[in-house]
Amino acid sequence: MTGMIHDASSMNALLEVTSVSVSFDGFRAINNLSFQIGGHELRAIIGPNGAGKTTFMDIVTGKTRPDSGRVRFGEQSLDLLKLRESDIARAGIGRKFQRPTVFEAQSVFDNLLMALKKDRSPFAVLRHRTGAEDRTRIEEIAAEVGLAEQLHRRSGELSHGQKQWLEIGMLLAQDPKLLLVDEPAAGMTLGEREHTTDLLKAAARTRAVIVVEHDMEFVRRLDCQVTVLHEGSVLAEGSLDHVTANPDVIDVYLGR
Amino acid sequence: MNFTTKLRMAGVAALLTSTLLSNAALAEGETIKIGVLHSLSGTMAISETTLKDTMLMLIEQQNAKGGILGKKLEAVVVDPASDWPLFAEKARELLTVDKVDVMFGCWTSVSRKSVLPVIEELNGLLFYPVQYEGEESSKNVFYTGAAPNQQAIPATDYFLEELGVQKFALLGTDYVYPRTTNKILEAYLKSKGIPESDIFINYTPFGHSDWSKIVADVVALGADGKKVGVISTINGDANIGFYKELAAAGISADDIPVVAFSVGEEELSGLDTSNLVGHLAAWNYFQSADAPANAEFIKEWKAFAGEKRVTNDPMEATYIGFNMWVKAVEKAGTTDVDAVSAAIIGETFPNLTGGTAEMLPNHHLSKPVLIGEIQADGQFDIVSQTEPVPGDAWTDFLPESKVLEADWKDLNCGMYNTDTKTCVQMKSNY
Amino acid sequence: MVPLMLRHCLVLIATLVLLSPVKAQDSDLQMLLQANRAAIEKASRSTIEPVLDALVASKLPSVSSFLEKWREKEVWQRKDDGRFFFARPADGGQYMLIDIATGAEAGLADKSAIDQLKPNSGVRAVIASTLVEFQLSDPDPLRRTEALTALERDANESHLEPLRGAIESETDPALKARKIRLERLITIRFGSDAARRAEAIRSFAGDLGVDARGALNPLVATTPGFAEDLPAGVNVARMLTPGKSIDLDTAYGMLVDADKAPRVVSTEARKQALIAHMADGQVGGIPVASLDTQEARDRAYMALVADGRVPPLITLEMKQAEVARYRFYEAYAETDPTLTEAAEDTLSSISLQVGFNRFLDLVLDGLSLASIYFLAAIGLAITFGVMGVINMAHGEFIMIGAYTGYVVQQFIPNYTASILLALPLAFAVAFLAGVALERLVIRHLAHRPLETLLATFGISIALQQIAKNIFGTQARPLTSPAWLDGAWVLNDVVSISYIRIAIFVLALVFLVLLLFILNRTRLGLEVRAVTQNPRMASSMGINPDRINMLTFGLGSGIAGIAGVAIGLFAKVTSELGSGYIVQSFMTVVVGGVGNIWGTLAGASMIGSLQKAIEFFNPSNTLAAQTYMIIFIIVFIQFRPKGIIALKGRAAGD
Amino acid sequence: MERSFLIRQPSVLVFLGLLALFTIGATVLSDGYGLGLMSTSFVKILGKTLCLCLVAIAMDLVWGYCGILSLGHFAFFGLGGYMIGMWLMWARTKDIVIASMATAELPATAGEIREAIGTQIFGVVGGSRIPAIWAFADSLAIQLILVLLVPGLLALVFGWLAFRSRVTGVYLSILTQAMTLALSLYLFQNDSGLRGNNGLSGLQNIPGLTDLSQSVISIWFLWASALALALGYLGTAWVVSGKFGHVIRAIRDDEARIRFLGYSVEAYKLVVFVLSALIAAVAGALYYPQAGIINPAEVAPIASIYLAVWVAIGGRGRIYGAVIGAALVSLLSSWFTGGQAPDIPLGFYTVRWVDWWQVLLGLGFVLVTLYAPRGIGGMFDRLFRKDVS
Repeated sequence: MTGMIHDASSMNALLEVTSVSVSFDGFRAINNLSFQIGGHELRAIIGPNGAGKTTFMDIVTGKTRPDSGRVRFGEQSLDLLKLRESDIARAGIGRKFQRPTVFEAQSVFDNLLMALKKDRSPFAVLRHRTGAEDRTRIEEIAAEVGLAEQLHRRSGELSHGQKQWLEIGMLLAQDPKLLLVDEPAAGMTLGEREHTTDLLKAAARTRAVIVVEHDMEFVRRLDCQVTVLHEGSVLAEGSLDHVTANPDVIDVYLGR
Repeated sequence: MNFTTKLRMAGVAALLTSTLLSNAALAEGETIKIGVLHSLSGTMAISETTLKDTMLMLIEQQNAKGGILGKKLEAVVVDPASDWPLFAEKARELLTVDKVDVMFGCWTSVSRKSVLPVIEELNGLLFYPVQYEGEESSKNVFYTGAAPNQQAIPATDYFLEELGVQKFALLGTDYVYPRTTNKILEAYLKSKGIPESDIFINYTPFGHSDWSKIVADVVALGADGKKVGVISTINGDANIGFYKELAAAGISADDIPVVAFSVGEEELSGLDTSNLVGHLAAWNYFQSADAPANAEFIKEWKAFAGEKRVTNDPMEATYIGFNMWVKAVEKAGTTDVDAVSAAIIGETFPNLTGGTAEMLPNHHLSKPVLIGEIQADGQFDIVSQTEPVPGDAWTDFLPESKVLEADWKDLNCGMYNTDTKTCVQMKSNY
Repeated sequence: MVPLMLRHCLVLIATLVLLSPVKAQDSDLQMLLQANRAAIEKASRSTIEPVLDALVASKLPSVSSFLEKWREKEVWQRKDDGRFFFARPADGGQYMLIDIATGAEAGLADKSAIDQLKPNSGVRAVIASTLVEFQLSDPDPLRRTEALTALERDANESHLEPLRGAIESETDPALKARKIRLERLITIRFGSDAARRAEAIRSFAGDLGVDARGALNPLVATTPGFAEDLPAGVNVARMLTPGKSIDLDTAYGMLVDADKAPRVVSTEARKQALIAHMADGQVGGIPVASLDTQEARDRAYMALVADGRVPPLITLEMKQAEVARYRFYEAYAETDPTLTEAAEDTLSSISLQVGFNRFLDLVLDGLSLASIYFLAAIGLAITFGVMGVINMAHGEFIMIGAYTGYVVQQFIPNYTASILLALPLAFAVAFLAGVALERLVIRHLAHRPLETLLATFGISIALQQIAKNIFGTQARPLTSPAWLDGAWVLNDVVSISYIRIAIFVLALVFLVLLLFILNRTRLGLEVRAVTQNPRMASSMGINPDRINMLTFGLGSGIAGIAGVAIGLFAKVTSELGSGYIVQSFMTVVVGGVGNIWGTLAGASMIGSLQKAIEFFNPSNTLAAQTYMIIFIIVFIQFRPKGIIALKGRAAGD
Repeated sequence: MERSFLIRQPSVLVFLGLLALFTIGATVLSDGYGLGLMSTSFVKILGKTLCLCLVAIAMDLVWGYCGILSLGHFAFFGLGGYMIGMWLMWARTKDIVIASMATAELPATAGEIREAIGTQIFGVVGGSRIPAIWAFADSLAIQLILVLLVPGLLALVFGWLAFRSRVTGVYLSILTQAMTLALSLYLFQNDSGLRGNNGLSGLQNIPGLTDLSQSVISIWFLWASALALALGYLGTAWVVSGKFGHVIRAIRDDEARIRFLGYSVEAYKLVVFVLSALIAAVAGALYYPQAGIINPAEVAPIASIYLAVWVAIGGRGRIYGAVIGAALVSLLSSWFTGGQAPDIPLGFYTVRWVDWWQVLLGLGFVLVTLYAPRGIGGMFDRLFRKDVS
């Protein structure tokens, strides 16, 4: 077993992934992976292409079912493998995709409205009236992610970075206990990156955030624990300096 | 027209309205209008287009003779597109917008049933030219095709008496005509001493093409040593696959004869008949009928529609119906529906096959029944011709219908119960 | 049979008596015919036999040739004097008459002056059966075959001896075998020696022929009967217990029919009785106006019964009591128990064989249907499966192929040549149509699969109507060459038509061909590359537009060929294709998209399942189709990706 | 429904106004209540067209808004028609039967009346036994409930199965087509108990209203259809304008994404599918008494494909688009098949519209899909520079 380094929060982990494996057509995308994260933690996951980062997120969010292993979440230790995507999301796991996926035909406001933490059953939604409280909350979030001015624009018209922020905003609106963020900084200008870093750091104050990122500079700026994935398993874990000093990691990144 | 101009601005719907309006205004012209209500598109176009052409030819001929009552005839052709509700819609349009004096049309029973309430409500007049299952007689419809006793029963008699068939396979397309006909035949066969176990019934969908299993089932019927015969009410295209499979299975008409009620010259023109020689069809008319009137009719038809076209039974029914209507109008001196309906009962007209058809008080014709054997050239060799048989609206072989009678002359009722001596209903139940 | 013989003799005497008034120059045959003129003119199966017997009994040499000509509808009758002739067409629409006895020419006649005798097939069968004795030992093997065919259709007791006599002298081994078999069959039915009959019966053990069962089944046919005590001489098949093996009502009905028990008073009869006994607005003390329930009517009727004015109702107990007085049984018509026992044994051995063979036949039917579905769907599997294009006009490509076949046959009358030409031509025409469709429409709708569905639906209605405008609404003939006529007959139960075999072979050829093209050729490689990753493929120098065009053309072309095949066994109309489109889509979806093996699996499953459902519900083919579709809907719920699921772009992710 | 909803959706008010104008206009021109300038047959065509517009709205809701291309919606439409048709036939026949039995010697029993009704209704298909599904045909109230219940249940069961196993896109389309094909094949059988191919006929004669002329009844139905369309339009507009509307559009645009927001896509689809089936059923129940006959061909797959095409031509994702498409295509068909369009003689060939109009229609579909993917409604939007999602 790799990943022997545990911090204090691991005692009452929010997410606990144990010995998970999955393979596609004979290719082992995740190989006996175990991973934990505490309630208020920011964690970066790095690793070369094909290391299983996205698959890992797919498993946590219910998109992919692992062949074996356990995934537990929250205080009640929910078995995520038994839940559907929408149930997992409602249980408090939010996800941001690598390519910004917002509903481009709808306005920023409407995107946030849909994400707002509310009863999600069809009949409740049918009866839903957007009240002043909701508006205030949406405006707050928009302000937080820097889209206050764009609230009534069609989200398809936003710039790439703005879409990323909108998506983060949607995550915040869901008020999840765990945030999974896939390459938030891709395609962003330097200024935008800084803003994104601040957003994620702020978010991690009240919840757990897992960031998957390629860009080492960005990870450094996050200033958090890092987990290195390789060939579907955890190769190393610790501070960025710690893992970058690990010969295995150097080997993987620079070697072959 | 100012009014119309305003309407035009309201859009497409109004545009259509205005067309209808102007048509309505023209309707009181100097012509006698004849509605032709046959599908020109959709599945039934295959059969019905021919009848539309027949009507156009007959109208052209009548106009060449000077029309009727000094007026020219004008055909109003509509296309109900094999869509049954559309038949009702078009019939209403013909009667109220085009104000036609008479309609010739429909092929399938369901289309007739769709039109019935409309013509009864608006007191229209329809000539229906196709063989059908009977069990109907409307004040406003004249049935010039065969009722079951003018086709199915004589054909079954022929099977029983001439061919010695002991076991029957009743194969039909799953719709009303085969269902009702087979029900009548079942009762008839039982009355002739054929046990129920010797009657095999199968229904297939329209346009069915996969016949191998059914043909095998029919062959297997012969296993108890009785002579098997097939009575086919298979409709339209499906026949082609059926006969092809029959031929492939090497079943000759001498082994298992097939008599069909829906296969005529037109249907045979769609396939190679060399393997079907000897199979039978029962109709009131065959193109091969040897009579001067027929020769003349065929000549005119080929000149009108093309050398390759054939004639068939519904065409003769249309021809008789049209000519009877012409005679009745001339006799009544008007095209008024009630006057014509009264005048046409008892009217006669020569059949194309020789002899005379007569319009009976139950709105059906008396016509001879012909049985023909298929020949290699796609024509029929007539092997049996009866004396004229009066068409029976309500069959005598079903207990519920046995007591019923239709008589529009004396009883003035289409569904008269001879037991209770009451008119069950004035209008048809559709 | 004796009375029949007597009748024949009487007819013969009558004929001889009638001979004298006929003109002197007439031959004996003509005279004999004239004597029976009415029966011959209006020949009917039920009346013709005495005439034929008279002809045979006359022993005139020209009888057999006359009968043959008569059967072939080659006998004519002169209208003015009613004399019979053979005739052959001569110049100027006239006919040369030929004397029936001498074969000499007897002068020309206008067609209007003579009538052709058209014996119907019932009469022809009787004539053929009469001809049997003339033909059984005829030197011409064709005539002997004819005689045997006639015997197979319709034999009687009188044929047994001549047939037995003709076996020994038979030289053709095939005909000899047929004669021997026939002899055994006729012995079963008409033989007089019980031992010989039993032997013949046993000899058919395991025989699959319909004729064998046809001879055996009448022996074991039973009729129900009853008696107070079993009478002697009745060959009882089994005893019937009322209420168990026979319905109580049926049993009671038998008693009623034999006047052994009073008739049950039906509801209707009771109603009529009430009407008959109406007086002063009431019946049996109950006002008529309140007789609007069955219960009130029953009370009124019982009141009448109490007065003894109507027959009492028959209660269940009364029925049971009556029935209990008798013993019910099923009896064989054949009185000799050894024969019925032999027949039962033989039939049970046959029925096992028949069951197995019927299953085999069903499998063949299923395979055949599957191959048709496969052919219809395979083109779709390519366009839909590989390219993800929903082509609603696929059915119309099938139609185009069929019409191409029809047009080719208009120019090339030789059916073999025309079919051989029609196949590649149908491919070419449909290929071009497909390429045109791809370039003009589908290319512009890339990645909008649902919209291609709508656009191609538009194409579909337009093409159908155009076909109607060109070819008319009537079905057109597409005739298979003579060598595809008929069926491959394994036995009387298992057979399959050659056309279906040809379609099956065609389907196999296409399966192999497509597998080859997709897996072993450059085109196939490129197709797969474009399917899996179009961007990568184009960067490798593959032109995806060209590949899509070719793929679509290929799929359409195959549909065209399927059209020729379907036209051959069914019909050619403008709606030919639309009948296959939904089925084809279901075949592809059930099998698994993007995979030829999947389509094969889908077609096999649908074909065999449909036949299986038809087997359990033989009288309603429509129901079989309904259940089939419902099954497919449910099946898709459990295997949404079909039998053989693929991953990747083609799988629709 | 609050005021703000209508203010935010001015097009709804415009539509309702136009519909009211149209209905009043037709009434004024009609034979039954007005100047007699419009024939009853045309009033019926208009009434039926309104029903088709309503089913097109149902289609738009499920396809245009929620992205489920159902090619089987006429199954629900037809079932609605069948359910009301059963009562219409039964009640009408019962009146006839009771009238004809009034003169009999004995007063008729309930059983005799039933039997006679059976003979009258099913005699034509060679039967007289009353199938079990006609158990409630005597009661208008129950049949009206069944108008909603039967199609609703079918939609619920089918939808639940299909959405649960995540059949989407083209697969779902083909499956819905199979559903309606199975239904039509089932109804085609005489054994189905709904009179096989003959279907239910004479539905235009409303029991109890036999003294009224069709010109009056047609206006009643026109109003009923207009009312249903108005309610359907209003209801659909309300549903799609709120948060629910945003969610189902999000499902249409990116099903997976909305799932990760915690919405149960299957439940939403099911709600939309059933809702739209119910609207279709109501439309059918109003349509067939005007058409006069319903038979299995009505639910054949092709009808439902046409429905999709109407919506596509009108422009999906906008309710008025569905209305425009349905009205335009069905009125045009009616005109071209009516023999009113003049033939065009070209000398060597005479173009007859009956022959060529289907070709034009087909090519029209192609052109619209190719060059006007947003349909006629889309052109409207461009005209008014409106930005509609």
